[in-house]
Amino acid sequence: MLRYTVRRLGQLVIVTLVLSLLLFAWLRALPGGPVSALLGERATERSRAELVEQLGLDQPLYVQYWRFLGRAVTGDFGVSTGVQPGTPALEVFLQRMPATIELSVLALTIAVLVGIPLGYVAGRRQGGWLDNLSITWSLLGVAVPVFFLAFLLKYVFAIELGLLPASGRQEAGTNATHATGFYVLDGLLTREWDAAWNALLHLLLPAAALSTIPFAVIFRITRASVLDVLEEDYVRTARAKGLGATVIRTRHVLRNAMLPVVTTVGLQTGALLSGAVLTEQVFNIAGIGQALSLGFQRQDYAVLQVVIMATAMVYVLVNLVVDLAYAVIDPRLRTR
Amino acid sequence: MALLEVRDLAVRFVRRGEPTVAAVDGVSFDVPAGRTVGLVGESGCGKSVTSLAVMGLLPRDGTEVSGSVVLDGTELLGLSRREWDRRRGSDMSMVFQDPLTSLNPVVPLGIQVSEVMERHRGMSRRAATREAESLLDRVGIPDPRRRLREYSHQLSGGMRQRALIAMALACRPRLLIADEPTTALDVTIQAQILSLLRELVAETGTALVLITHDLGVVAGMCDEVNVLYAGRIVECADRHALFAAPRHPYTAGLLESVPRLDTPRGRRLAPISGSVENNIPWSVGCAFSPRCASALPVCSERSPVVEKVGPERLLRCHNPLDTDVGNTESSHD
Amino acid sequence: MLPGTRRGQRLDELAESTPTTTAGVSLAASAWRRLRRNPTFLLGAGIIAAFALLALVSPLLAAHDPALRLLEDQVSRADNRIPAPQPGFPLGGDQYGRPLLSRLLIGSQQTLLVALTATVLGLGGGLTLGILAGAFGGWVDTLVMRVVDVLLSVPSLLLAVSIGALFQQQSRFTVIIAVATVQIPVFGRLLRGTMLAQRASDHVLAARALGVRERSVVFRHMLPNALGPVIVQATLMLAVAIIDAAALSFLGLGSADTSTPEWGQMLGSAQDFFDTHPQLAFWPAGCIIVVALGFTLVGESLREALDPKKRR
Amino acid sequence: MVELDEVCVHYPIRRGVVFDRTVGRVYAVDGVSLRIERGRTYGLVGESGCGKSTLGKALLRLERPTSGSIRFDGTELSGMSGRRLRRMRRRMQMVFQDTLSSLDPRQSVESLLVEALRAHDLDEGSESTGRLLRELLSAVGLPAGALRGYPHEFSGGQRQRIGIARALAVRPELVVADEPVSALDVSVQAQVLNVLRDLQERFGLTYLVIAHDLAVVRHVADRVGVMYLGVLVEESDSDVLYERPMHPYTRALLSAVPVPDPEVEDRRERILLPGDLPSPAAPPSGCRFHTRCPWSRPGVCDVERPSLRDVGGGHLVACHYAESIERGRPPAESG
Amino acid sequence: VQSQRQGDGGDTFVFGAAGAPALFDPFYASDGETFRVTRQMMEGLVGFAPGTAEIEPELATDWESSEDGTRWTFHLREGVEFHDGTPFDAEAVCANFERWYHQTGPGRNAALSYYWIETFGGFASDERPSLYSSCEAPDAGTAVIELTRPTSKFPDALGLDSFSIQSPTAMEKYGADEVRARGSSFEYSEYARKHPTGTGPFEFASHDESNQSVVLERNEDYWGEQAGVDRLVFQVIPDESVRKQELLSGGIDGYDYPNPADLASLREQGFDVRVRDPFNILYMGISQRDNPALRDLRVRQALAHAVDRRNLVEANLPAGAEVAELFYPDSVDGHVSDTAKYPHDPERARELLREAGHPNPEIEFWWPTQVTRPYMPDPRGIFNAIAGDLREAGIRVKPVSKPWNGGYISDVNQGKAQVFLLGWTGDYNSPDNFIGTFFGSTNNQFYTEPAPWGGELADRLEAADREPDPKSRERMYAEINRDLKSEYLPAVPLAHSPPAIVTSPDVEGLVPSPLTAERFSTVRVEN
Ligand SMILES: Nc1ncnc2c1ncn2[C@@H]1O[C@H](COP(=O)(O)OP(=O)(O)OP(=O)(O)O)[C@@H](O)[C@H]1O
Ligand SMILES: Nc1ncnc2c1ncn2[C@@H]1O[C@H](COP(=O)(O)OP(=O)(O)OP(=O)(O)O)[C@@H](O)[C@H]1O
Ligand SMILES: [Mg+2]
Ligand SMILES: [Mg+2]
Repeated sequence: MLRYTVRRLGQLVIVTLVLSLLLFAWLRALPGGPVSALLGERATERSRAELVEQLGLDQPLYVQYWRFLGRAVTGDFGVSTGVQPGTPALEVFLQRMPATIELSVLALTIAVLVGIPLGYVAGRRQGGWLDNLSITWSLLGVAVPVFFLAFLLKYVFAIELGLLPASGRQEAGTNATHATGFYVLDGLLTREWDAAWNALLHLLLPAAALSTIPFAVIFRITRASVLDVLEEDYVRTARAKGLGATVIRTRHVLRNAMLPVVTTVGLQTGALLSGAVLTEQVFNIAGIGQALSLGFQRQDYAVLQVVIMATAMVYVLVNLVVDLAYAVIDPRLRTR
Repeated sequence: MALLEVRDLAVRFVRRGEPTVAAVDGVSFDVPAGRTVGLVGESGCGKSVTSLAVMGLLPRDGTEVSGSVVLDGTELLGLSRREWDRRRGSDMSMVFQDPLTSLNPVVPLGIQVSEVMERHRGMSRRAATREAESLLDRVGIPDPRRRLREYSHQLSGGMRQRALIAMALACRPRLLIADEPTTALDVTIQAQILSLLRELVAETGTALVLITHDLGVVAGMCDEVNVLYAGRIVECADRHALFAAPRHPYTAGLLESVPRLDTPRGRRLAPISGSVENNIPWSVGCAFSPRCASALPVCSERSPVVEKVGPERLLRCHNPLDTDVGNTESSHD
Repeated sequence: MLPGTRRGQRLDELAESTPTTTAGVSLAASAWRRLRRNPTFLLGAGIIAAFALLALVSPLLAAHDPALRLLEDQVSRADNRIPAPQPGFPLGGDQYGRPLLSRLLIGSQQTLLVALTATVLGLGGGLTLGILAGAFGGWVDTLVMRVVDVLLSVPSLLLAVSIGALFQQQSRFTVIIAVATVQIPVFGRLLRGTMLAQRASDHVLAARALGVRERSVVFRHMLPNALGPVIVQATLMLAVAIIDAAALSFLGLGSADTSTPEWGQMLGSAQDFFDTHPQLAFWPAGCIIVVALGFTLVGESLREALDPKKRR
Repeated sequence: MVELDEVCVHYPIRRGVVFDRTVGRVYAVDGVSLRIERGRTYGLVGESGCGKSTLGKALLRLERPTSGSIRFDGTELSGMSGRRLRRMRRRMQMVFQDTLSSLDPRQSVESLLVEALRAHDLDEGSESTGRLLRELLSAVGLPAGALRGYPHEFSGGQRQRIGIARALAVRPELVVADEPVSALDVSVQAQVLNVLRDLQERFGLTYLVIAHDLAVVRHVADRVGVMYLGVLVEESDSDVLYERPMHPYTRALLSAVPVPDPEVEDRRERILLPGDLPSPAAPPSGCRFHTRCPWSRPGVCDVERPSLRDVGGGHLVACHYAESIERGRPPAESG
Repeated sequence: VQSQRQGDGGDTFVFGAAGAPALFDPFYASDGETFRVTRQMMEGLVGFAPGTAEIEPELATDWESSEDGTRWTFHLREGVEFHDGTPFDAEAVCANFERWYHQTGPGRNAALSYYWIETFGGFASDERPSLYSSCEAPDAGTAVIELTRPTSKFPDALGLDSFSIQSPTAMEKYGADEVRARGSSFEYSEYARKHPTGTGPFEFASHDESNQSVVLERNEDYWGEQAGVDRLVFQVIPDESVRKQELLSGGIDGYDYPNPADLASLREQGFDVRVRDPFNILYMGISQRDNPALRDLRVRQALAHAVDRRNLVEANLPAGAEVAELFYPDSVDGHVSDTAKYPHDPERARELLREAGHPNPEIEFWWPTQVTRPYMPDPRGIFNAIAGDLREAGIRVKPVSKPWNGGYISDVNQGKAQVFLLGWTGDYNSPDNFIGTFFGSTNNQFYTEPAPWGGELADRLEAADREPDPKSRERMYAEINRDLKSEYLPAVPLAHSPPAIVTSPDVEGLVPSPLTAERFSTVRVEN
């Protein structure tokens, strides 16, 4: 187990290095670049040339990359030019990460809390009305573009009905303490209940929109997996043993049916990050997704680099954790 | 009265949009306490469906079960789900063909064994675990204490099958159904398991229904043999009588088809012609008639009924073989 | 293991779960038998057929040139006026006074074109990678799959956006390339899985034992039998492609040329009018949802039909 | 006609951080030597996973042997590849166990057979090819109408006949049949066994028949080899082997095979082997069988690997104590 | 915590900003989002009168210049203190000027000191000549600025936010000049990020980067009239439609640059839409660099005739937009109305093209994506309209689009775009700020270098700028304007669009500024 973890972490380092190289090369191939971003529409040839020299962008690519690496090991990933100009990119990432995590965790929680029970019930009552209804819902969840759903939700619940806030993470100008950057958590820790509540309200709509895709996947995997497990020989064995319905359901069906679901939940991190790019845009949440889309619009190399790399690492790490969790619940993997 | 009496058991699979499959079609047999009864037949003849019907394990949707299954005086068909659950695992239990897939991969063996006792014998987890240990020991699993904590993937095929047998025997059932318990195993392991079963049956006096396609296994294990073909029993007899003088052409054909260790080698085999695809429905005539060497015109026109021929023998055939035909055939050379 | 590998493994499982080897024609036949009666499939197929037909005949149906600002005089930025439905223009005009219905109609063609081309390109790229890896195995396989895994470990939309951003000029072509790039690793990994399964299968071994040339073993025996799950996936990917293209437009990476309409782009550029003229967004969004649903329905029911476990 | 000399096939177990490294091996076949005479049938028996199929594939060079030599009619096959190997393939063919998966589901019977001919340029105009195909089908007992069918349209026995016809299409000299009947119902099994035998007589074929069923092997083979964990433990002419098995494993195996005769069954002496087959990835030291052998001697059997030796009349056994076991005496302490 | 939009804590004005302020030291800034914030905290020697582009006294109560226009004496307001308590006096003024002039390293880069370079040219010991010479403080209430030459920009340029006077003590304490180049950008000083200190009606309170908001508080010791609200919050909302929705749902009290499409509906829903006087220009630029056809005046004139500017303004620009005849609005000096007009006339355009020998010239027409500008709210719409017009005149238009920051700006600035859409928002009331910037050099967007008139135009603009006498300067600019339209025509002026600013009906006292330089100290929020 330990060796496995170490090996996976070793892989992570390699992936990060390779990715950083790819990213570096790719970002430099993008049109525009930091010079345009910094100088804006009022640039002259002269100021452009000066800036290029000052930033060392006239050096060969490998020199630039080497310098970048050298700085990166000290935690210096350059300074944002467009997203939060003047702030170190790493800081931008760290400031924005909690927002995205908060959002994704809530979305995933919704997806899991709704998807798994629904998938289980639908699988057991295959062909029933609940089954058909939830299948339809999950199919729609896939077919509706996330950002459109986000728009709809916002329009209906925030603007027309005025039930929930339309955007942001917390009411503008709220005087709340932000210790961890997770606003809901901050509110709870500092006992500023209204701040926590306010932050949670802000999260509801975006999380609901974001949860549709993981919900659809989790629901369908659960359902399919319950269907599969119900046909397994060991369930038949359990029934042949005359076990009670509850024992069969929990010990024999659910425990096995959850295995593929656990992996899926890890993979959903990717979908969540993709979706966050869109949702954060619609709901103006200053998270990683927004940093990415702004970074692209404003050619913010440093931020893009940190954010994409960190995103990939988070993705890899989450999946490592999921795999470890998987090994804990699946004894077949434990001995490896 | 026999412990288990199966009368006119019929199972039909009815699916919307698909033709109805009559998998088992009027099967009757008795299993007295302490005896071993074999059900033999080729793939698809309805052996498993019969056993699942007896155990009440067929899916509820899309299956129609009729006839009667009486265990120790109680009619089982039509019992409520609860009562089924109370009987399964305690009065009657079952061992399945594939020991790998029949064990839950994520639940430790100990729990899978002890849960039966917790359920039916009302034992505490601790007592049940202690009992499970001795059970595993009795079915010949070395180091049972350690094995209790292990998972099915850590066991070999033979060990798994032993564990399944232990579970089946945990509540000292009076009826044990073993559906091809050794088909997935190698010969040497098969020998181990069969001898284990033999011992256990002798010790506990459990009635055993042994389902297999291997005539050799039946010959060594059973007191009475039922030969199934296309969902019906075509011949039923004491094993000595059956192997010595098969009366149904199908039984005889099976015996002639298999190469045997005890007959001279190099002899040309005398196979049954065609395959099950050539069958005709039992409702029309004898399902076996298209493949039968001794078929008469009547065979494809009228369905034969079961008749008692001689002592202890039931036969479903219009034109059974003579008593000595089988003998001459097999003692030829 | 990278999440890419994990995602990859899921694809591998998918590949394995559809063993065309033992199934083949019989599987296809029985699948078809079940599909013909499956309402899900019929609904999906109906939608797709209608959509395809629409795309084909839309130039005939569209009463106006979608690029022309026929109703421009009814447009006013200052008063936020957008042409309302009127005789000859059942859905009115868009924010530039172009006929909305004609744009939707012609848009069906372009949308299908984008989705189809992207999927075909993705499939092509995936096929190439998958064939390389699956047919040769060994280090080619290892190398190709490591690249694929790294690609799979970047969240898909991120990858699409990254690729889309590479181009100086945004056009339908760049959208297609971006969407296709996301699909390549998916198809590649999937096909590799099915190819490897084929490689290990007896009938391929039999062909090899017969002395059939390696090339025709790969192309005549392995590939045709390995395509089943890939085709199912491609159906699902068409839906994903349509939605991804719309997401790219939403993020401002759609085609800059709006004279030939495409639904995703129409939806993307209707953002600003969501509160005031929701019809500008609802029409293309509705079309996208219905068509994506159609492809998803067909893909899912195909997958289910080809699942050997469901086979009786 | 075929000579194998110390053939080994080891499958590497790979695992790695980025690129896979070999971290272990499965000793599927580990030093097997045997000869198959022209026109005869060699039977290979053993339990699941002992390496029978691997050996068969190695012989046809469908698997590259890790070491050892394989000679076919005097030609060394082990290093051969490409075109030359393809040419050789015409002379040796294979029949598979799984009748459905070994036939490409997308090809009609006709194209399956024609492909075989094409591969070796035996396809000489449609007329002669048509005649050839009809002959082939009738040889294996299928109607000519079967040509237009697809594999799934046939029953298991018929499919196996198609598989045999395909193998025979190129007029091979050697046919390796890997479990040709184990997937078939008993009633059909006999039909296929008869077909195999008829064809051997008609075309003068040499067979290597692989099976786990000792009775089947006894029925078809002239000479039988018994494999255990990648090695041959006993080899002899069929009659001799079944009459007078000398290796403890063979004896146990034979005693375990059920016989469909209650009289015999009731009387039999059974040798029950303890335990299970060890993993071929970590085979036991010394004699591979010593972990389960009732006669094993510590200090000898677990240390020294017995070689295959002739105990007279071409009866080869790999056991230190074969003779004493045969005489019914447990081996002496000293060996 | 108090969720204190209203109630006992006093009033708060929440404004939706389109972008995050880069920093709070206006000297290093050049973007509106930063200035919008610093403007509330800081003041310059001169300021702009509310609602106009005219200067008025701010920290200086009055000023005079020497005859030759090189020596400027400012009389400073008394009794003013910076937020940190440092007294505002002539020393402080000179400290600021000296700081600007003595920038080193990255501080000299146009990416940072843009307005200094634009206005004053070079720095101390720099090869570029500087307009600035010295600053003296003869007494606490008087600051004397010495220039190297006269300029039309003075003193208006001192109203630019970049030249706000900041507390010398605070700047020293928090290392205001410590900017570093790091990776591909600059890292700002602690002063610029956390401790901006000026004299204005609001003081810096906090900048919450994770919530993207900046909070300012009322400066209770302000020398002038106290601010109308206790707290001023800038909430960053990059997406325009989200800003509107936030306003609709009550999350913010106002925002800038509403989508012109929304104005009518916002008004209908009772919001205050205040349209500013236009102080910008949208033009169709023409580059002399690559396309030889464009070097022919008649071709350029044909372009001008081809475009239907009237219709463009009506269909694509917000309410209040006007067709532009000159390159700057009429509120700026030197405006004349008797220039050559180019009415929409496709016939005439075709005729001119024929005369020029290019009946169907192929022209690359560039337009930007991923951007909206006050002068160009919908580049795609504008492009479509103009491209249609040009095609009508027989011009073969080859559209080229690039993302604003993804190549458009840089390529256009290098003269690579043959015909392109661009514009300018004025910084202060001076022709030089418009046409001086456009044509004052020959190597720019229009690449007038090869044109026979390119150098001449640049020289005339410089001469006008140097002219100390306002009367003759005005005359010179008028002449230039006439020739720009008739003889040079290096670009076609299209329109002036008034940017709007929206507030909720509860907001009072906001005075829109043509320079988009609103001061929020006059704002009050009703509850
Ligand atoms: N759930 C089911 N639905 C439809 N048909 C079924 C079902 N289960 C079994 N059958 C059919 O019933 C017949 C009898 O099946 P059964 O499993 O009893 O055969 P078997 O004798 O056990 O064969 P085997 O030796 O292969 O296990 C077969 O033709 C089978 O196809
Ligand atoms: N491609 C492979 N890679 C790794 N191990 C393999 C491979 N093929 C076979 N093996 C292993 O080699 C050993 C011998 O396999 P083989 O298929 O030859 O056995 P067999 O005797 O034919 O068994 P069976 O009776 O089950 O067919 C087995 O342990 C198997 O797991
Ligand atoms: Mg069965
Ligand atoms: Mg094998």
